[in-house]
Amino acid sequence: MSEADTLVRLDGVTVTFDVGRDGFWGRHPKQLRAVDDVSFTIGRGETLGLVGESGSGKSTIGRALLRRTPVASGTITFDGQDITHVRGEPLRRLRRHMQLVFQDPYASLNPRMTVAELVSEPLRVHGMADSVEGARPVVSALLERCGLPADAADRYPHAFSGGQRQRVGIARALALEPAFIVADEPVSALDVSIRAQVVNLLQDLQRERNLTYLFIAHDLSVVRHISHRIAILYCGKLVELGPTADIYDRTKHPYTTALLSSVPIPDPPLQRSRTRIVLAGEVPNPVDPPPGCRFQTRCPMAEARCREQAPPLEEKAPGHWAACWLS
Amino acid sequence: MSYQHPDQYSAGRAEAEHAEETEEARSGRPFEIEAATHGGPFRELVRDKLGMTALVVLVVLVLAAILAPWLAPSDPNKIGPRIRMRPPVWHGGTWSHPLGTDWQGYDVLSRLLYGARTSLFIGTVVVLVAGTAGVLYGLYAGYRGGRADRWLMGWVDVQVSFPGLLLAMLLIALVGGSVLSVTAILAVNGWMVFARLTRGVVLAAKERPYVEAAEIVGCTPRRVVFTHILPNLITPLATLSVLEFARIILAEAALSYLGLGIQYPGVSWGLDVARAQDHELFGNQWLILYPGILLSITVLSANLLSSWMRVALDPQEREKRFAGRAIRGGAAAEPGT
Amino acid sequence: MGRYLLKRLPQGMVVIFGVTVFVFIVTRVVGDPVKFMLPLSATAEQRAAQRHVMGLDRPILAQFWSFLGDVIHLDFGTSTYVRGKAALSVVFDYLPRTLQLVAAGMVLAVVLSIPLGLLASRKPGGALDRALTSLSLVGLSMPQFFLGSVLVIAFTVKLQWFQTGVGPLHRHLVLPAVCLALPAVGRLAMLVRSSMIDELNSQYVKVLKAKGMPARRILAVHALRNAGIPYVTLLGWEIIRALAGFTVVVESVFAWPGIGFMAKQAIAQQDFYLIQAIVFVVAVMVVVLNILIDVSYKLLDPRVTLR
Amino acid sequence: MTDADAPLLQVKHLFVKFFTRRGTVHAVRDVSFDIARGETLGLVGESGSGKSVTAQALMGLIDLPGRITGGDVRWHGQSLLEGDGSLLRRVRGQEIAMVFQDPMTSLNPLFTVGTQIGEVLRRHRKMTRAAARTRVIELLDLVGLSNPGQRVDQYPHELSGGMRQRVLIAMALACEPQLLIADEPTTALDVTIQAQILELIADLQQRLGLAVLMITHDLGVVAGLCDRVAVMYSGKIVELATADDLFHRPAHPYSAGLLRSTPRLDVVIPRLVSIEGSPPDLVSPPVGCAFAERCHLATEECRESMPGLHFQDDGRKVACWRPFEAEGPAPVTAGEGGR
Amino acid sequence: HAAAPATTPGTTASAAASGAAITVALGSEPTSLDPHTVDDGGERAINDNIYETLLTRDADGKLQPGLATALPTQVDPTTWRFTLRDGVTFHDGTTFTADAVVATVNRMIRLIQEKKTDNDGFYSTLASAKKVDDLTVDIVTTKPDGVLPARAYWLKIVAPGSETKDDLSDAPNGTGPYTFTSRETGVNIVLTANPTYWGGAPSISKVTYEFVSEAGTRLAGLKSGKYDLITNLAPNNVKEAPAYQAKQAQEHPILILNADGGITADPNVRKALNLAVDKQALIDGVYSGFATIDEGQLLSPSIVGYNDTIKAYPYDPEQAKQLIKAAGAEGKTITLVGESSGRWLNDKDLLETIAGYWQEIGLTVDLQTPEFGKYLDVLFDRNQRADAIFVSSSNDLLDPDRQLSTYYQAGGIGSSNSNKDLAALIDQGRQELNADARAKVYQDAVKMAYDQAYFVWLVSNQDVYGTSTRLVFTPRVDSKLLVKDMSVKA
Ligand SMILES: Nc1ncnc2c1ncn2[C@@H]1O[C@H](COP(=O)(O)OP(=O)(O)OP(=O)(O)O)[C@@H](O)[C@H]1O
Ligand SMILES: Nc1ncnc2c1ncn2[C@@H]1O[C@H](COP(=O)(O)OP(=O)(O)OP(=O)(O)O)[C@@H](O)[C@H]1O
Ligand SMILES: [Mg+2]
Ligand SMILES: [Mg+2]
Repeated sequence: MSEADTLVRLDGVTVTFDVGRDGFWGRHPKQLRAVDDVSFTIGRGETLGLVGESGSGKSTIGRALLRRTPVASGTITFDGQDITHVRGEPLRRLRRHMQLVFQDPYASLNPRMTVAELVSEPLRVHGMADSVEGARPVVSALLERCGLPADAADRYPHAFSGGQRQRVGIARALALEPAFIVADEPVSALDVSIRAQVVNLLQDLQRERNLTYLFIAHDLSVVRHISHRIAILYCGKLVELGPTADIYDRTKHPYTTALLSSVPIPDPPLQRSRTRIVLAGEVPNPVDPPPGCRFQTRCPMAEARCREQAPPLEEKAPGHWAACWLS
Repeated sequence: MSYQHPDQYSAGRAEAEHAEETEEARSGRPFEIEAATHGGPFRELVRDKLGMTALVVLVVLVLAAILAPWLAPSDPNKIGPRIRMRPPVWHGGTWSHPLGTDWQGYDVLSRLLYGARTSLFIGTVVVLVAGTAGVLYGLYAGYRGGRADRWLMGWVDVQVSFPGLLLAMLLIALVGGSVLSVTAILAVNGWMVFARLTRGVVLAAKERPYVEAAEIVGCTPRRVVFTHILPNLITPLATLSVLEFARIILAEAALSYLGLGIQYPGVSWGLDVARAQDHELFGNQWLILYPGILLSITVLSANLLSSWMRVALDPQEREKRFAGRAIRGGAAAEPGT
Repeated sequence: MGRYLLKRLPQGMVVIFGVTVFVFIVTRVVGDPVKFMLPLSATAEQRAAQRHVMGLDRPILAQFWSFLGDVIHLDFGTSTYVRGKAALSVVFDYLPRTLQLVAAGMVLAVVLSIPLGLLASRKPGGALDRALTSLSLVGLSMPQFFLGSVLVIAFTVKLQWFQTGVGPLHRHLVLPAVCLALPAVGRLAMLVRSSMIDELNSQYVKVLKAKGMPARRILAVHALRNAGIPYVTLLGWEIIRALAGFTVVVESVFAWPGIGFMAKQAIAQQDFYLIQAIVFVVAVMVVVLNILIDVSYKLLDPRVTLR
Repeated sequence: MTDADAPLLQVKHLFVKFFTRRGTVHAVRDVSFDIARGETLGLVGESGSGKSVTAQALMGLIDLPGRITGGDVRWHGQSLLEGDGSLLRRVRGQEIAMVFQDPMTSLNPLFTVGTQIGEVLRRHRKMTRAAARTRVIELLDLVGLSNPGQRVDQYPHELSGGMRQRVLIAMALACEPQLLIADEPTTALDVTIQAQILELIADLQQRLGLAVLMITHDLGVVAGLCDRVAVMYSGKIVELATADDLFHRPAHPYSAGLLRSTPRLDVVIPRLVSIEGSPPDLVSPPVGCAFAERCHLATEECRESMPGLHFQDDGRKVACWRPFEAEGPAPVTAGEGGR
Repeated sequence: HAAAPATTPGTTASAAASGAAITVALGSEPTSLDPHTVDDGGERAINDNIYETLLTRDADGKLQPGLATALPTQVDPTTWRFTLRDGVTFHDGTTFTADAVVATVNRMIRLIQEKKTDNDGFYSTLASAKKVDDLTVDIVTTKPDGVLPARAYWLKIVAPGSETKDDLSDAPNGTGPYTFTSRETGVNIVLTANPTYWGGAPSISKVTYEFVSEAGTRLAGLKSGKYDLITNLAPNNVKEAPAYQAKQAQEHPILILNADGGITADPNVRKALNLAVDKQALIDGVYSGFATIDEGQLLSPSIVGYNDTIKAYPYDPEQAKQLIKAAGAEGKTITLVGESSGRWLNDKDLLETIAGYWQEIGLTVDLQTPEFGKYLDVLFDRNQRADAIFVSSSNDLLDPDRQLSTYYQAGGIGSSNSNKDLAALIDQGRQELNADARAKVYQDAVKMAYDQAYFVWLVSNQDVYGTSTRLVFTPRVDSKLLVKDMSVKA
């Protein structure tokens, strides 16, 4: 991918959180490396799927990208501009170009505002409309595009179903015509029958507006469906990154393999006959990660080297990166 | 659901305010059609007889306090050397002193009315002053977060640990007891709860996805605080204010009772209980009972009102109440299979 | 734990120091004990001389430094009201009776509030619940001094079952303890009720039922213990409230000579050495109680780490 | 006096209602099914369709504002709902056990997991404290917790979600029940942990001859585990079939839609098919078929009268006026495609 | 009509029970039991039974021998000679001799010099004491002091050796009829009869004093039989007590008017303020009859200098109104300052009533009742005299000097006039040793103040005691509670 086509770039991004202290007198601050030295790029019009177990740092990466969480080290570049330390007014202006779609369609809409107020708010705070009324035409167009009924504008969010609310959330994110959208598990809270509606909408919008997505999910089936490339995260570390097809068909990391085999397939004969790799144990605590490769405690193939030294993320095949000594 | 009807627009808004809690409580299950026709908080109040009574009592008291100069048969401090201990009307007294007079010839009704004035005035002003101060403090601490928050709330912890009543007594003894000094001292003593509550709500609200959404959309911090966070405060603040109002009234009365609060020519129920207790513990105890009972009723009403508010403004509580009623009311007796 | 203490102890010190300095400032700047010490007919010169003897004519800062020096040695000066006695020892003369009163009141509050709360929570919204809830509300809405007056009128003046002042505890301690306890009973019982209702509606109780646990065990072992955590906090607060102020009212109404009673006298007499000592002792108790509440939290709830 | 011929569990015309301010929620409407010994029945359906309520009704766990307003639940032929409830009390935790959706709040935070598992044994098996402890350690080992000797004395908050779910399963299995009701036991968990738990349940089922009622909205979970599947939609069972039949050839348009809208890991389709609209409000469920509004096959008849749950030729039961007319799952085109 | 029954039925002579124990409820706890350092009612009530003085007074206030066998004789204008009683011993066994008197006087002088006593006002003229022989002692004053016999009635004699001690509170040791037994701070003090008392062992063998600040609590205790004697029974509650005793006391509530400034600078206004108050109504209303009119002077009839030609200003609101109008003071505001802690019997009621009366004659009254401390600030403020300050003056020594020099004499703490003639008269009275001449001087002074209406004289309330039906007790004019004079009916 050429530099010009790159919209978002992360270079060695590490995010840490202070989580309490250790010792009787608490002299040792405990740090949680939620994201550890993660690098990747996203091209214009591309969807990068970000997959990992709960607590692996997916949302944290999204938040770091949106400059919601301070980065301990590394740089974030957006549209050729280093935004790692942008704050205040410039950050506010930057918001026009990058938006977020939330996981929870119930909690992410202020219940005290009508849909029109909600969707027009970005326009108003950026001076692109002077009032709710002034923004009406734009709002109506957005709502229609997102498949909401015409009378939706004057209703409150709680009068909508989950899928409809998620559409409101998407309309709101689109109001500023951003180039980049972080979609943090946008369909996890939705029912299967509704999930497809939203996924389709996101895909259609991407095509129409040449949007770039960071699509965060833990449902590999959906990710496969929507992503051009996929990044797999394990305990704050990027373990594999590559084109969707490669990830599924030419897996380079044992964790990805296990993950794929854990996803049940709704086809009884097939599912019964599949060989599943059931991992033992639990995801390690990121406050106190194991030495060496973080996956070694559960990896069925772990060797001595894995326990001593963390494998670097290497390009194992063109465009296909993995962090494993064994591939 | 529709909000077309203009009258129901505001009701819908009130409903909307609480919708989020409901849903959170139900682990994100849609709670779609909360019809405005099922009534908002006020519908609930009408159902809640105690809450309604409390509200009526408070309204009557407030009116009586405001209108005291016109309602009172005489100046509460007008001495009546020749009309001491007149009985109330129903014991052969006259209408010029409906509740009779005390040993000083003071008109009992007038003193009660003016006492209400003092109590309600101090209660209201202290809640307003302490509430405003506390809310601003809490907003600042909560929204700034970090070190500022730790220091500011550290101070709140410290001041909360002060023996407030004792220090209030001391201060009043030193500066003298008047409506002004009592109000000021109680306000200085009473803002911390508001600060704590506000900060708590702000911290919680800051974590709400919709607040984050507002920030991501590019709202200024000001707008985030005032448009998105502050409305969350309305319900808990309203409830707390009424509770604090009750507590302040009690505190004023206690101080005045101890002789370290309102003093002549001020009129206060607490002071009158003390006066009457000094004077009539063995004789006409009704002089002790009148102001005491009125004080209790006022505080009780405020407490009832706040507990009603808690229920009425909290959809979950409302739901619980409804369920109890419905089951008792035999709603369950519907045909089954 | 250590870090917790590291945080709480200095904070407690700040409280104690802050209160002490506050009292110093308001009393020395505004007050003058000499006025009270000498008879009304004493002349201005006599008063000035007395002030000089007591060092009250020195610059306020000088007074403050020597005051601090004394406070560090727990020397709050000599009471001017209780002549010739160290202020702190006067407080310790009166403190046991306050502790007696608070202990009796709180034991009563606990003994009454738990069964009342449990009874009310059995059928939320039922007749018994409504009756008990209303009763609790009335209890906590009645001003303590008025409640006290009513108790005195009923049981001392009319029935003459109990007496005010000090004397044999069964005749003298009952009323003030009841008076101190009742509002607390109201608040505590309401808390027991609401937390029991919450606990009984919680998911783990559903699981317990599904496990086939008998209702009695669910109530008495599981729910009650969970409800105990907020209860202990509120009880701690009640004790603090009592110590930090409400005993003044109750002790005054019932002429029970504890530190609250003494505080009222000391304030009326502007005996600021004594006030200083009382406020100091109260502040220490409040700080200690606050720490105890936190520690009991830790004991009751394994999830809590004190930090 | 158990009826030897009767199925293990029979649910007959169960109705459950919730009395809320906005109206009566008809959460479960005329639900009937059986579970045979050792059988696994899957109960699927979208959120709010009444799966959990059904499960809880079986155990007599419906609390205010809910009420079972009709129907019966029979255990070995005997009614669990009628009578003085002594049968229910005996059966709960001993013969029927339940694992809940949310492992995070299902344990009392103040007691060690050992105590909480042990109390089941002490109650139903009258074990001594020491005996119970030994057995608890065995159970924890059985559900695959590492270091069970140490885990017994830990508090719930010291365990991760997956571990807690195992603890809950251990608790359910403590008295070797005949039926395990698992209400979305893996929804809150990660896929790799979900795989562990499902493996565990399958394994235990084989070893202990358990019957399982597996509630989930994940069709994949059902596919791997269940003999038969009941599909619920707005409080009703709309289709009850063997797993193979259902997945191969869904009879009800909702079942079909559900299958078609579920993206599959092994199949790439250019565009997902979705069911437009959302389920009806259960306060005022439609007179006709609840799915009619979202069903592209719906006719006047569908909207006006409710189809009953009827046997089809192949032995399954479907509640639809036009069964088998909907398109089945998208054709499987293995390998890559789309993106 | 104000005179209350002196005794209640049933208290007349029936046989006294010997060895009885009684309990007395006092309004305030002694802050110290040192007989010299403090000056408070609680201390006196107890120490009057433990210690004795050279002279005493009878129940009506006449000076009587005490530890001295007779009234003192004057050796020279500044030296008074006392002959002492023989065979008296202190509780610790020490014999009472002239040494004790010398020790007492020296201790007091030292305490005054070292500012360790509140009683300096009483004894500022003491110069020394000289032992003449074991039973004769001379007390020397710094200047001629007509008040010395009265002072000798006040000064409690302590044992030799006490003069070097700063605090005698912990081990009271007197010659009196009762010995100190125990004390529980905040609760009680117990005294037991001294079997070897020179005046004969008292009939009540044990007295327990309890301290109850609330009048209602005292009364409740009396009613329940817990107490035999309570002080300061509220006049309106006398009917509640099983029995009660009232006695005209030495308490004189007055209003000090500022003669040097403000609207009260006009003598006619001051007169009007006097005329406006219905004293009889005060007696009936505020004191339920237990008070007498103060006849325009601070002195009780039993005191030297009482001028029986002066009669209280009558209640004449009409004349008062005219005077106010004439003075152009109509509608003007007059500040009246009292205090709020209820230090003096029914003081707040009294003030509120007076404010009412003054309002009726066309003034606006700004009645202020601050905390006692604030009140004292007003009282002590020499530069800014308030228009009217309420004070209640108690005459402990039963001698006019202290009252008049404090309240009448210009420059006195409680005076608001600058009348030099009046001041001169009072100075003259203090040094006059001839009793008749002294009385005359004071009578003139009192008259002068009356004519100028420097005060509003009100009413003088009575001490009202509640007693059990079994206690035989006669209150004294000096308010002392001498248990040896009480008895319990069998
Ligand atoms: N504000 C914070 N303070 C402390 N720790 C945090 C904070 N935010 C996240 N973490 C921790 O960082 C780690 C990564 O969290 P993150 O939310 O990015 O995970 P995730 O992959 O999005 O998980 P999920 O699938 O549950 O959303 C977790 O261990 C989490 O506990
Ligand atoms: N306590 C309650 N009060 C009111 N309504 C309730 C209550 N519990 C459940 N319901 C209603 O009953 C219906 C069925 O709920 P149930 O919990 O069985 O759904 P579910 O199929 O288990 O969904 P999920 O997949 O979200 O767990 C829903 O419409 C829900 O709103
Ligand atoms: Mg996340
Ligand atoms: Mg469920």
